[in-house]
Amino acid sequence: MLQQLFFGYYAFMIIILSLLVVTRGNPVHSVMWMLLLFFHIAGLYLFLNAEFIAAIQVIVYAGAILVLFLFVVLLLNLREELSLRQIAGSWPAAFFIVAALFITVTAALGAYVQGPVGSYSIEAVRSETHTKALGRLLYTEYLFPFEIASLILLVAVVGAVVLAKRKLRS
Amino acid sequence: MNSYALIPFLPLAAFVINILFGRKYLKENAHWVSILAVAGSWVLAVMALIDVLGGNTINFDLYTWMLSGGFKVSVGFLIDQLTVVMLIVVTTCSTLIHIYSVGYMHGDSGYYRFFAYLSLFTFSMLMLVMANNFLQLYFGWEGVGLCSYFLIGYYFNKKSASDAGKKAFIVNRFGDFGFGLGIFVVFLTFGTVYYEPVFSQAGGLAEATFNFLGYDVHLMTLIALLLFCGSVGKSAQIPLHVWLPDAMEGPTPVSALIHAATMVTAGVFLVARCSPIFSLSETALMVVALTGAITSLFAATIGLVQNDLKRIIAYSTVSQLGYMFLACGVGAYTAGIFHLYTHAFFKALLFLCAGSVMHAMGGELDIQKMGNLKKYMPVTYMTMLIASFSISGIPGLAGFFSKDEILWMAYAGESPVGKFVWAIGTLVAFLTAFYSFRLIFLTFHGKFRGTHDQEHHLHESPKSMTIPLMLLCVGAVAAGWVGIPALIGEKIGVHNYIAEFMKPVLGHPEGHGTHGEEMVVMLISITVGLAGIGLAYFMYILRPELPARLTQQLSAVHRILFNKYYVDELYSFIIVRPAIWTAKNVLIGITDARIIEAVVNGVPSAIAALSSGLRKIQTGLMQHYATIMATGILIIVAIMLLR
Amino acid sequence: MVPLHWYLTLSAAVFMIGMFGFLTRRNIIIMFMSVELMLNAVNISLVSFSHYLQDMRGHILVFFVITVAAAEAAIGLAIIISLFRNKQTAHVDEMNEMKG
Amino acid sequence: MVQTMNNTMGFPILSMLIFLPLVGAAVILLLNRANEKASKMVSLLVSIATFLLSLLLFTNFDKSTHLMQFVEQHEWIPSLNMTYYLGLDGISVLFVLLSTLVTILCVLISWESIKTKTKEFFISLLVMEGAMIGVFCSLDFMLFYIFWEAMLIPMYLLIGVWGGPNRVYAAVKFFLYTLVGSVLMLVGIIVLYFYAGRTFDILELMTKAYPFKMQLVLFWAFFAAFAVKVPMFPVHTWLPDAHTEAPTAGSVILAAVLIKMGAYGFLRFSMPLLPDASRAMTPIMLTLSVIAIIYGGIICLAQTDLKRLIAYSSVSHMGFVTLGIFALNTQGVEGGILQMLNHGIVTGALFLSVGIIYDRTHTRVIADYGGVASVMPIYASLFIVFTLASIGLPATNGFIGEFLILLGGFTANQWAGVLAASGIIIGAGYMLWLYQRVFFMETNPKVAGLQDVTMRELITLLPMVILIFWIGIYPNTFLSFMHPSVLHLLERVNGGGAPAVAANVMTQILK
Repeated sequence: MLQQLFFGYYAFMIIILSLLVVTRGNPVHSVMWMLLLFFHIAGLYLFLNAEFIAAIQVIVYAGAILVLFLFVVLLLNLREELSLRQIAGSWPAAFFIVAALFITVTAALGAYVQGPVGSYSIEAVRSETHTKALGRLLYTEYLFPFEIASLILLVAVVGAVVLAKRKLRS
Repeated sequence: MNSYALIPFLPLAAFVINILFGRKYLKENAHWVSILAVAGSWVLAVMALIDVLGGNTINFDLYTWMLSGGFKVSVGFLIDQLTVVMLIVVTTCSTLIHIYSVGYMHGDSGYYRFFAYLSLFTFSMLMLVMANNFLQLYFGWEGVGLCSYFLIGYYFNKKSASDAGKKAFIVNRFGDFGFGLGIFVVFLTFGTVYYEPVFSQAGGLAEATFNFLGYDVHLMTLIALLLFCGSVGKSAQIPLHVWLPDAMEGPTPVSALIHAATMVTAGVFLVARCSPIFSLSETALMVVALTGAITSLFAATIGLVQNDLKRIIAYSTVSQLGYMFLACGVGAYTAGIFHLYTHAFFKALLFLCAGSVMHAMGGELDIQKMGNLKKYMPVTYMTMLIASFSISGIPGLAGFFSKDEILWMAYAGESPVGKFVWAIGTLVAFLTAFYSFRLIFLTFHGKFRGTHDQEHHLHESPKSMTIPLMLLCVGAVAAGWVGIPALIGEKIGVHNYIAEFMKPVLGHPEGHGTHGEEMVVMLISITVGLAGIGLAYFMYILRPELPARLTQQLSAVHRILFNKYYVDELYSFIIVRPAIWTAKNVLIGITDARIIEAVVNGVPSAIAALSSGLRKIQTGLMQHYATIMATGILIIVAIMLLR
Repeated sequence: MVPLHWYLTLSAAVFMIGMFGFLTRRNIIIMFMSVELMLNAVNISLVSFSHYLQDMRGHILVFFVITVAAAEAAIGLAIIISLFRNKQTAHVDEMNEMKG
Repeated sequence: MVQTMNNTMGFPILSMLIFLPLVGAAVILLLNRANEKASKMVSLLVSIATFLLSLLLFTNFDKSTHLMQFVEQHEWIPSLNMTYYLGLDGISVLFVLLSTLVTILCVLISWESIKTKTKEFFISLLVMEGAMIGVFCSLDFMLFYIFWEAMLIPMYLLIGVWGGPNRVYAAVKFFLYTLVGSVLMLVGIIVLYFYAGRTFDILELMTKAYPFKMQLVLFWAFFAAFAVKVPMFPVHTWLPDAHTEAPTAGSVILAAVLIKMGAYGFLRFSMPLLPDASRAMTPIMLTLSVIAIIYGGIICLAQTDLKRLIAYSSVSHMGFVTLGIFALNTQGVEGGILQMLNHGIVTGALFLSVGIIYDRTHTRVIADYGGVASVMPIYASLFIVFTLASIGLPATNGFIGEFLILLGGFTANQWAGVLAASGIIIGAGYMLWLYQRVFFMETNPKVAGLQDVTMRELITLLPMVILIFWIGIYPNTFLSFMHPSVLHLLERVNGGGAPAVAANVMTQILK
């Protein structure tokens, strides 16, 4: 019961916050609401026994990505834009599509059949700690993708610098 | 290898040497190579004559030329009575004309080129007459055509000369078209193109029919007529005679060698060579006879009014070639070949004399501007006079015997059109004598009508030119003595040697007439010859003002004759211009541009139109794309769910 | 016990909200945030699947998603900056270079 | 496995022929751009080496068999049963030789006329050579298709980069035309692949029998590819544009080798794979051939552009080739193959010659010429040889080919033979008229004082002259390569029955 209550709170907040994020006119507000949203999602992760994921959700998303967003928003002078219409005129069509998609997707959930469970039971993870279990998998079985991920980040860093750099007038 | 194979290859070697080294090294000495080569061929030809007179026929293959499936053909030589006569004619004329050219072409910038072509021509002509199969004949046939093209267009900077060369080649191609088809039919029928099996099998197929283009036609008639197409082209018979007068654009020795003595007679040679086939088709023979007769009359009438020295002789050649065909057409192949042989001498002589006159007149050809040349050029005058007597059929000279033989055979032969062509032949004999002497009188008699400058330069030609004239003159007088008809021969104790000689190849039909009739025919032909000369004398010596008056009174006739019956204009109107017009306006303008290109360019245009419609969907707005993508996802998910 | 359905429904809802934002908002920064929202929605379902199936691989995937999201944010925002520099606007309506 | 002859050479000669030019191209790629001389020398040496290597084919070819020779087979993509399978028979061997020879001449003729992007030009040329040889050697259908398409790229570049003013249009037109055709062929190849049990082995495909309706469909699919290349009427309109705009070397390769591939395709694929359809379609093919002969000929009469005229004459001459091939008898097919060779030599030589004078005058308009014979006598005499070979004068190669074709054509269908023979008259007309307008008559001031052919140009043209007379005087050197292969081909096409030689009583009697 308590669990369901917790879930209810988080789910409600997440949805409300999501709606706020996409509907606020001023991007700064959106970013703020999103920050809150990410904390709630991190909470949900904890609830699902994923401490490490929850941590990086806060550190990377909330700490890094959102701050980046904030920087950008502040960097750009969007004052004039705020007076313009923020929502596309065709939003009813988009709403219809999204709603229909939601209905079909949730309808599909009924067909879900639980598959065989794996070896990482809650107890097993707890005894080993989540971070260690994740780390072991990541550095053994998923080493190669991990390396690629690092490469992607490197590329992103270089790319971001190249793109954002002001053109030197020669 | 048989040494007779060298007969054609000596001139070929001379050609190769001259064309490769002539321009840089031989230059003014180019003639030595050619003359030596052709003289060598002449010696070998005489040896071959002796051999054949001894009763041998030589037939050998040099190497296999083409081999494809059942089709095999070699380069090979057949030397029999007919070939050897041709060999003598060709090598003799060629040698003399080579020598003559040394003087005539002296100082010309293309000296080496001229001799190279002459040698190449001699080679081709010899290949033609010596072939032992149809394809090699065709080889020589086209080869001589090529040389004629080169030599007519020798002064290629002149538009008229290059036009004439091209015209000769293309008109001949029309004839060769038929000739080629004839060879195909021969191969399809006999499975071979060698003379020997073809001629020996021909008799067995005398009644056979052949399905040609959907029609069943008499096989031998078909083959004969197709081959005759080639003859018509090469020997300038109606309707393909148009090239020969224009061919006079070439240097005069060329006109003498190619367009009088040798190449143009190849058509007659072809008919004679294929006599076993022609003899099996009465229709074909009739066509040959009528074509020959009509051409000879046609050309003779044109010759009456022309003023160009060489063109008159050219029309006379066409006319005499018609005579030869007339002979072949009535089955008297020997007479045809005999006339070919005598004609080679007197006609070559006429041309060379004309060349000599031109030489003296500085290239002037209009006989209206000449006159009284006999005073300046006695040798030329005498030889030309004799040649004209010979062509007019004055008894004792070469032309008389051959012409008389033809007329008698036409009159007395078995041909259904014999009497008709005899009548035409006799008329032509009259016209020939007339225009020949019109030429003589206008050129050599009367008063000189050219410019003072020209008169000042008049001179007799150099020795290298006059000696061949005199040698040919001997031929023009004496060449006929080998074919003295029995009527006279019996009295003076000689045979008709040539008829006996040729009998194994060409047969020798006997005339169905009495000696009396033969005498009458002969007298008629002598009379008309003399009458023609007399009339010319009357009109151009006694009453020189008469021709102009006649021209005025008969201006319509004169205009038609003078313009050669407008045949050139007709061809231009019905063939040349429509072809080019079609090419320009229909094929390029409509088929290629409007139809094919319309389709080719139309497909891309249609795609372009379609895509310009489709591109309106491409708003460039990211959210539109995303929305469409979302719709797609919705549809896919929905489909997966409903399945 | 909270059934898996609930998580998945939540995930779907957040995803749809993100998609709606992406499709309708005209400010490119907010569109970008909508994309992050969608990624988070997916992460939720991945983590919950992982939990219910007692498998770590979902977490691994989330880890990578976050990595890619970080990279994407960096690049994407850099693009936005240079776009803004050229166009002086963050409105996507103005960005139709790809119009056919 | 269909029986073939082992490669007796002791080394993979065909692979070497294909890859030697490609290696040469790679070497040029590494050279310094500024050093144009070096890339020219390398391409010259490589092309000469390739030619010398190909001469070994000429000497070591076994003329007594129709089997494939110099065979090489290696696994390539086993999952699709594609193999790297090369071999030559009497039909293809001569074309390999022609390709290697022509490439040398193209390198020579481009020595000075190519002034921009020299390095790339010679790379394209060598890549082209490798692909061309590959097409003629392939015995695996997929390999063939790859080479077939690979040829398009360098050719497209040759026209599109180094061509005349309207080059892009011409290049795109050329590319699209041929691509549309070959895509249909690809579909045909795949159909055959599945029908015959997943094999691309051409020799094996030839042993199968296919239902008639399928043959018909495939015949037209292949027709699309091959007829465009030939080019047959009415898909010929790319040719004049491509020829006119291409640089000299491009025109030469196009004329000498590329358009042979269409006819080669008919011989190698359409006829043996689809014998019944080929027989059934003969009337249509003969009709199209005759139309091409006459149409191409007449259209030449109205051309004012040198290269365009020669291009249209190609249409006419290739009409003869297809006529011979679809006569389906020994003379026709052998004549057709020989005529392909002849056309390659003669038209190639004509384009080389036009290139030589174009380098001097930079005009292709016929009216800008006149009297060239008195300015450039050696050039004029070489050109007349090519002209005469083009109009099929005896003693030149053109005669042998055209005669055999007309003989075969006449045997197969009299109307076709007669109408095609009239093409010879037209041919003489336009070629001699061209010659007259360019070389004879008054010397046009625009050509006065031109330099006669240089030693390099003379060397470029001489091999063609020699071949013209060699084939014209002793064609058996070349015909003898074909006899067994052609016989075998015709047995297959004519259903193993009596080969369609002139069926007549007299042939029998005489034997």
